[in-house]
Amino acid sequence: MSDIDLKRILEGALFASREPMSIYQMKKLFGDQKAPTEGMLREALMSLAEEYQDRAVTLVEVAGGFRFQVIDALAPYLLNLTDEKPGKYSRATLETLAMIAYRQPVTRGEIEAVRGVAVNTQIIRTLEERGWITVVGHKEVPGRPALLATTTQFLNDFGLKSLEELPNAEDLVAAPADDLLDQLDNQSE
Amino acid sequence: MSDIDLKRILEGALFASREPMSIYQMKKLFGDQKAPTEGMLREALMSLAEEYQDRAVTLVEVAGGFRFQVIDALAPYLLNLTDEKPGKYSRATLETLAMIAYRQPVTRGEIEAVRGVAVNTQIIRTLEERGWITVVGHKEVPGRPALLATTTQFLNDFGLKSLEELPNAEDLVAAPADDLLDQLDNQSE
Amino acid sequence: MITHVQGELPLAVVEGSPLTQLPEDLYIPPDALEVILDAFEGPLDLLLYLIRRQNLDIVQINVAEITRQYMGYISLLEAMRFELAAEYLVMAAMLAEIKSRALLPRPVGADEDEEEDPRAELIRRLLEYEKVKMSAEILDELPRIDRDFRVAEAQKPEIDERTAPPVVDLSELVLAFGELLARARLSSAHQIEWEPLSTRQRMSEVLMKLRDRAELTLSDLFSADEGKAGVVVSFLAILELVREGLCALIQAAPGSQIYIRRASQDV
Repeated sequence: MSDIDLKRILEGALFASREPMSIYQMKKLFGDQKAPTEGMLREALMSLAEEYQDRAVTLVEVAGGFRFQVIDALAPYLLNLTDEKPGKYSRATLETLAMIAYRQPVTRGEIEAVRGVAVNTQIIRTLEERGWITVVGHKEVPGRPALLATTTQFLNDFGLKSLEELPNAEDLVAAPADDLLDQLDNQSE
Repeated sequence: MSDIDLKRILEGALFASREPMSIYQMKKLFGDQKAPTEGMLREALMSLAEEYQDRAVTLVEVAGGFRFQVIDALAPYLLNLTDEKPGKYSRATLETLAMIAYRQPVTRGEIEAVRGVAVNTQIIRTLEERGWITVVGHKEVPGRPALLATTTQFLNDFGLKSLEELPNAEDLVAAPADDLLDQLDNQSE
Repeated sequence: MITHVQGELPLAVVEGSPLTQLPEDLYIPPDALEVILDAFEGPLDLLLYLIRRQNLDIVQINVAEITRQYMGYISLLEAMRFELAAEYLVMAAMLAEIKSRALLPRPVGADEDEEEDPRAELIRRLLEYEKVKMSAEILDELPRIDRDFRVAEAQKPEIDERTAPPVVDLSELVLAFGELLARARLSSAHQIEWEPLSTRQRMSEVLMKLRDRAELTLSDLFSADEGKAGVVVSFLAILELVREGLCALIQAAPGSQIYIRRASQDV
């Protein structure tokens, strides 16, 4: 290990990996040799992040660990390279994903109750195949419906460290809700 | 283009691209804007290569163009990351491969139409990397989608002399009870 | 209690003045049914649209008119996507119930807290749905991998991979395709006829040859040692490629050499 320094090893490993790298995996890099401590790793990562401050790639931390990603400012250029447009999801798919992300663990029936329409099996399958949702158990009610939750990959793909980082939609709707209930009250007096 | 300099754009694009990037593709990055000349590009690449001289990745020129490559000295560390037990392909991957084998040449959109679910880019990439499928052309419809077909290696790996030796899957459609339930489930949507 | 229960009920109160006719852009002709079903995620979504975008006051909504409109669609819906219609109908019934309750005088002395106002339930549902709708918009705006940002990757050095790639048995592949067919057959209204495999394979082969060379003579594609069957397969493959717009046949003059080329040259 001594001939290449820790920072360089991490740099190479991060660029070699498509998935975010966890601290656990970073330790694994050293095999049977004495692995660096988490503290040493984090210090090296910090210093590495600094080195890349003004570059076209940046070191970020997401739920699954650390990864290098290309800075957002380059997105318009990269878009010129492909004929294929990045996948767009239907509103039904996004609403289903939102229900699962914000209310997890949740059953399909619960999603349907809130959305007021049936949830297509294909929507669930699309989200499962995308690796964003998974069945985490079954609800102990008749029919034992599957309980759906989001995955670490969902967080990774949306650049989040944890579910708490999801922007809060509740705050946005609070005001109109009060309005309506007020009106209702006034009417029935 | 002026706000991000040429070198940074190339740096980001090279890291974003999984294949080596040709000069032609680098010009394509600029879309409708005035693209830099080959001379300008090569000069920027040279300067970029210098910046990466003492890093864990280096900029190299290969047959298909330029790419960043993790230095060989890191190979022993990366080897420690690999698992020993072989994985399994997902149902989505198998279905995609089956569609390509039986319906080739076929576009991703056509696969999606039959499967009823979006085909993840990762699935196509996995099958390409495995050497089982390849792009044989582009369909002359808007978006010019790639036409996918199986390779000779696919036939070899599955012990087939030709595609005609693929068993007739239609016979299987008169299927067991499980499938039937699945089918009913799908139909009621 | 609601006082203005009879006669010309305003559809909406827009900035204080009552509106008794639906704005033109709001009226949905029955033949636009498909458009509604596509544009709205369901009855809650449609109601939300009416309330939020058109300033309809949910408390004064003309339930009778809305219900009448809904009913008009039923016959059309029957012919199309009935599952969706049912959801719209449930909503219509709920609106009708709210309306009827408003018309009935409340029994004197009834405990107001005992009986929940059905409008409160509807509003609760609408607001809950609106939250989900906004959450979905928020999610869609979050930077997403491969759409808004890319992972930075570099080529790995050559490693003797210790991991063997997954092994797939031929039977697994055939089974996967069988299931796929069964599913597709039941979910799609139309049945597509496919060419036999030999033709599909030959189509791929022709395209593969054209990947290296822009143009081939037709005779390059026929081989004597394949016999008559081989020639027929090649011929069918070429016809299919031309039909699907993947290749073009070119002949300078009658009787002269026929060339086959990719439909487009810039690949």
